[in-house]
Amino acid sequence: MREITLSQAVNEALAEEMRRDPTTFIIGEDVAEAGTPFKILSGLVEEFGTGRVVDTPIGEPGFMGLAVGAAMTGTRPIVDLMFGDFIFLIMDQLCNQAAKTHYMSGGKLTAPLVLRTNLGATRRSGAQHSQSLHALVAHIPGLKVAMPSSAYEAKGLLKTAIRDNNPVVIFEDKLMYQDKAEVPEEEYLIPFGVANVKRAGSDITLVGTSSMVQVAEKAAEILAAEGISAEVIDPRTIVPLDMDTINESVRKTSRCIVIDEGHQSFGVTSEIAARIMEQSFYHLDGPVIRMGAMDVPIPFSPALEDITVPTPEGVAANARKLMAGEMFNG
Amino acid sequence: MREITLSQAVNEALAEEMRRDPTTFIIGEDVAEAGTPFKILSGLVEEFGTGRVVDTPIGEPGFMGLAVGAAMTGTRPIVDLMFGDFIFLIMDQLCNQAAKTHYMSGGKLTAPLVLRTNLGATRRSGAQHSQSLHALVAHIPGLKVAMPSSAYEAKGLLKTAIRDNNPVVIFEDKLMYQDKAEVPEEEYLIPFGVANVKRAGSDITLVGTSSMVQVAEKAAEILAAEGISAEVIDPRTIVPLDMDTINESVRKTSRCIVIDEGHQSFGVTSEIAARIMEQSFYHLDGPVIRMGAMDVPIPFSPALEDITVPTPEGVAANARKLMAGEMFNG
Amino acid sequence: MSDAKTNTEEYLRMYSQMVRIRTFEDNANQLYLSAKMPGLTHMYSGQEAVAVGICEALKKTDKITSTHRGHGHCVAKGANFKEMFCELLGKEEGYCRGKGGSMHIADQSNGNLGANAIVGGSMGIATGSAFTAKMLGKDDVTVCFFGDGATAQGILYEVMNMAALWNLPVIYACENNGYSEYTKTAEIAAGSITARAEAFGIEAFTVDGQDVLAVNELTEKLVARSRKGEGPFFIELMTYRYHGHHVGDINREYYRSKDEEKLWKTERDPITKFATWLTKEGIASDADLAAITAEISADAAAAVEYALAAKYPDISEVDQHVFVA
Amino acid sequence: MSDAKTNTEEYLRMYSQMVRIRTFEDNANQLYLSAKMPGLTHMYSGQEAVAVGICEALKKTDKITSTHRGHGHCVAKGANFKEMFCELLGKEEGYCRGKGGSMHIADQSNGNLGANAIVGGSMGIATGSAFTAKMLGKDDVTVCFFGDGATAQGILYEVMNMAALWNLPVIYACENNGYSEYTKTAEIAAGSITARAEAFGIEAFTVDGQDVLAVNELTEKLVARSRKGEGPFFIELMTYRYHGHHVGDINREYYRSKDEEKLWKTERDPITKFATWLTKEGIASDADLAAITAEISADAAAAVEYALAAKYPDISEVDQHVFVA
Ligand SMILES: Cc1ncc(C[n+]2csc(CCOP(=O)(O)OP(=O)(O)O)c2C)c(N)n1
Ligand SMILES: Cc1ncc(C[n+]2csc(CCOP(=O)(O)OP(=O)(O)O)c2C)c(N)n1
Ligand SMILES: [Mg+2]
Ligand SMILES: [Mg+2]
Repeated sequence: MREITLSQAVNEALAEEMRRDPTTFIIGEDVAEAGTPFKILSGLVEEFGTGRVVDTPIGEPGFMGLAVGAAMTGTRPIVDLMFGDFIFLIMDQLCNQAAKTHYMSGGKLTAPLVLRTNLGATRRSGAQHSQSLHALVAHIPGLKVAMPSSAYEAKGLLKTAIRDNNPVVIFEDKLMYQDKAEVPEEEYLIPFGVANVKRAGSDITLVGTSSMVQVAEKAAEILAAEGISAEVIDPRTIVPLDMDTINESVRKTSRCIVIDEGHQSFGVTSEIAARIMEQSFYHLDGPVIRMGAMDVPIPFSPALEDITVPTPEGVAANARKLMAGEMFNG
Repeated sequence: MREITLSQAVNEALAEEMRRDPTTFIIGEDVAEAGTPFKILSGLVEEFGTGRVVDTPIGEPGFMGLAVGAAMTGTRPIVDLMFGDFIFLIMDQLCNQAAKTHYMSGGKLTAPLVLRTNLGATRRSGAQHSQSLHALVAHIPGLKVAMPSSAYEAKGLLKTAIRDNNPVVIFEDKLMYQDKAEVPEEEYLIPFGVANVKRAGSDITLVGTSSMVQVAEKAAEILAAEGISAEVIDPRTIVPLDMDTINESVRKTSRCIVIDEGHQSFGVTSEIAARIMEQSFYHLDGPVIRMGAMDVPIPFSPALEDITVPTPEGVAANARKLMAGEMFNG
Repeated sequence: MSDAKTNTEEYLRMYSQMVRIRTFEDNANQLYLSAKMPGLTHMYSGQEAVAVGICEALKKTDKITSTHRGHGHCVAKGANFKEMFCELLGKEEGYCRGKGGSMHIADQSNGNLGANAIVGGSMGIATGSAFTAKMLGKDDVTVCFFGDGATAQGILYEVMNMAALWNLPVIYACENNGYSEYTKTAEIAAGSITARAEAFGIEAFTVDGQDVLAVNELTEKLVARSRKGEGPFFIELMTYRYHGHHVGDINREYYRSKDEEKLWKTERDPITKFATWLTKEGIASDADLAAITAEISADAAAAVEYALAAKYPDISEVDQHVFVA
Repeated sequence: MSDAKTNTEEYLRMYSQMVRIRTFEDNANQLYLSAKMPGLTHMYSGQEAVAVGICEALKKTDKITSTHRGHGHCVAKGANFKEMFCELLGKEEGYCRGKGGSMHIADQSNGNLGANAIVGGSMGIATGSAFTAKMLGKDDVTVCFFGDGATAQGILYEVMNMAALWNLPVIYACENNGYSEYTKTAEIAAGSITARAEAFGIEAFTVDGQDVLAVNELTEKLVARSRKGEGPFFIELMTYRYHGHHVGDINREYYRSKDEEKLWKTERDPITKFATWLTKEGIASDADLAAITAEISADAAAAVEYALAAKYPDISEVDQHVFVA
């Protein structure tokens, strides 16, 4: 099958959906001629014009609010937020407005919009351009949250997001924009709330999100060489979260590590770990281990930045301990 | 001992600290003559003047940002954010600026400020005035988060917050402003990161935050009448979080329910449950049960609103199940 | 007074809409005072000429966004008493099935995109609604209502900038009632409010918000120009709220005098002023007007009674509408 | 050119500060091109007269807040090359122990409260710094640097409103370099930037940002007035950035022409212009100026060499400074 980059996959998803639905439009900073600083959107303004690929001034709260109102009145905005870190600027419009509109109106109003943004450290971008803030959004009822782990997921999840009638936030890993994966020529969608078992295994379950799926897969390779069989699960969306697939795996392996690039405390790993415990406690041989980014602002210095995020070696090390019963804390 | 309301306790803490330290000031909407809509600050402008009790226009991002800059240059702002729900508006200044200033400057700059705000539903205030958003803030490294459970804690924690050299966010329960508790006349401070065992017990641990401590205590009463001995723990601060006290209790009782008024998913209960599991897994008789607010925007209708938050009866019911081994999910 | 609407029916409709708002609020206040209403609410009384003068210049598919003080906008844009009172009381038959309440009342069927409990929270929404109209080639205009206090929110300037750059059909309607909660406008607004809009290249107007015809005439013009792509526009409407900031704000003397309140109520009441004009012009007699008021009172009383007896949503609704199915 | 600083030493200091900025940036760009610098960075080259004209009007305890394009402000406010290059390379001896990097460089010792990677992120901080000065009765003035693009952020209007209401000693310095990333200012800014400040009752000025003396003269006046409690003020400085938006922005022709770039570099270069004036006025000879440049080049080369060899922070630092001990 042909291979394309995650960036191309996003571009294709947008182009296809914009062709299909004339009410869709893209809005954000330098999305048109510049095609974003990551050049993800190149070519779209040429096809769809500046009326549907809309460059905004640098007023994130403003254009996010505008998108909410547009969505409520019959268009389907796809908001481009240049860095995930800027989500702090638009939380009110996203969480007080978009997320609650349908509920507060008793089901009469809807806000079908997509917020495309990114996450990921180790790009030497400093503390305000390196955060992975998806846990914040996932905490707010009314928002769906997708986390593609490859070009394939990026395309399929984005297409689903655009067709969804709810506000959806999709976090792309900015380090993966140039990573290639097999992506079919034919149209496909990836449903929300359906996890993907990336690799089957029997000894331990590794649940990873976004680029941490790759980290989990690499850890699984390391472990395989040592005779430990790891199952790797990619939830693909964290809201809704496919606990059935995760529970099934954990009940088989009895051990689990959850890996995510957001800060560990009060983050995604905690939620998944807590749910596994509630739902599969009696099947566990040891505690579910959480591996998130360190609870520190992301440092600029390469010497420090690289140690803030989970690595395959770190995952493998924890897996070995779990296998050996060394997590015993009695 | 004398009893005063939580509102009075906050007022006293502010007055005492503002007398002690001339660099402190209060800033927020209608904090001066009006003393806030909750009338918590009444009398302060009379004592400290409008130069130190500063009424602002309705520009939360602006005055939060102003507070960060003031804190960085030698004053100690105490920001009054009228409703916790407005925290969405100031996330950038709080999380991208205040939280990271010390770290990003390699320890050279500090932002010693306090953000006082509130949480709590069941006041018939609708979805944008009823949220409990402390989990969001707790996820961000660099912020301390205090959650007083009574007038006593409100005073002691606020005084500590004001003296702390870091940004501290303190969430008062707006339903508790008129609740009285014993508060000594003499000065006292409550250290951060030290949980309070509100009630000793041996069968089950109930960890509650803010007003959920009362819910836990009421549940403990109900359970006591049935011969079940519940220990109630109030962490008092969730960042830093005193896991020692919690682990000690859980290792004794082998059972635990965590209760918090934030939305359950990706919230505080998940974090505490996940940490207990990691740290005390082999001592547990059953899963740690999480009880947060429902994952719905808070509805206005009293008929619906009341069922969105944990109740003593609900806690007692879960405790009974846990005691009876009915959480078995094997 | 100037001429805006020109036939009797339209004049009387404006009069009656203002009376309906006043009557709605008087009943809502009573519900609060008699502890029959959950929570608090913000009365629109005194500002009726603003909502009515503006909304009478709009068609049904035109949109408005509203505020915490939103009952007036809701009535003016065409809402019914019954669904409104049901909403205020949290009942299933409310416009939002009781889930929104006073601060989130919306009436999708008449183009009211909803009240908002975040001051400034609907400025983006209104601008986006205008964006939709432009993108889909509809001639709908959106009016964004907000208070003087809300002009302190930065998002206003962000969206005015975009609306001006893209010529969006949106009218920013600033109801300057002199107060932002318990603080005088002068203490929270530096410089000039209209000059702020003008600085973004937006034509701005100031109008007497107690004069329904003046408001209507100006709005008719600006709506017509907006439909032709000449928007956005900004209007500052000078007005006054009769009650406290919310129904519980009873002791107000520390921030505004009783004399001031009295002056506005007796000398500048929009309903009385318009009634005087209507009778003077021979458009209606005192008796005609009294009949209108009586009918509206009866309607309101019936709606209140209905709403009080109506049922709450079933508790199974609590987790419905979080997501669109 | 007009007169601001009036003695030779001060003129030469301004010249040399501009050259130091240019030299710093040329070296930083080289570090990027030779793949020795982690991440990206935004060059200040072309805008030197702004930072220098303003900062030369400030004393050490006066504060500035800076931007993603912040090296110029940092140098102008008194920073050393060594600590700056160390910071850009993520080394322990950097101003922020390598934890900040180019977009967060700060120099507390000279009153630079830091660059900011959030466009508009420091507007509140600058205003708060001015608030401190007023509250503590210090005569410090704060200058808030930001770009034309940043004028689209609502927080600017929120804090200008507060600064105007409370007469805070802050100067908002908008460096209008014609572009907001890859977009022309006209496409993202409706109306007039200075009129926006004026609408909040703030005196606003426009000045040629390539003329260091004009910038300095205006700033000296406004700083003096600010110290007397007559602030806040707003200055729009017309300038140009020579490089791309960041060092990696090489192909720029789709958003601006080579001719335009050439025109600014050859006809309006702030250093060349000032050099011409200095020699014409007999304040310095070509040789004097060449000597200054040579010395600065040598300094920079030494600092780069030092920084390249310097050590990274120990990994144990990773969780230090999250909280103040
Ligand atoms: C973001 C936000 N900040 C503060 C409040 C609290 N609040 C509600 S109404 C109000 C005053 C609004 O004043 P104005 O815009 O003039 O409207 P008015 O009440 O006079 O109609 C305030 C501060 C809020 N609801 N939302
Ligand atoms: C809140 C925010 N939005 C967007 C960006 C991305 N960004 C960085 S610089 C920039 C352009 C800024 O333009 P201007 O203020 O004119 O400064 P200049 O780069 O021209 O110096 C943008 C959009 C950002 N860093 N922060
Ligand atoms: Mg008002
Ligand atoms: Mg610029």
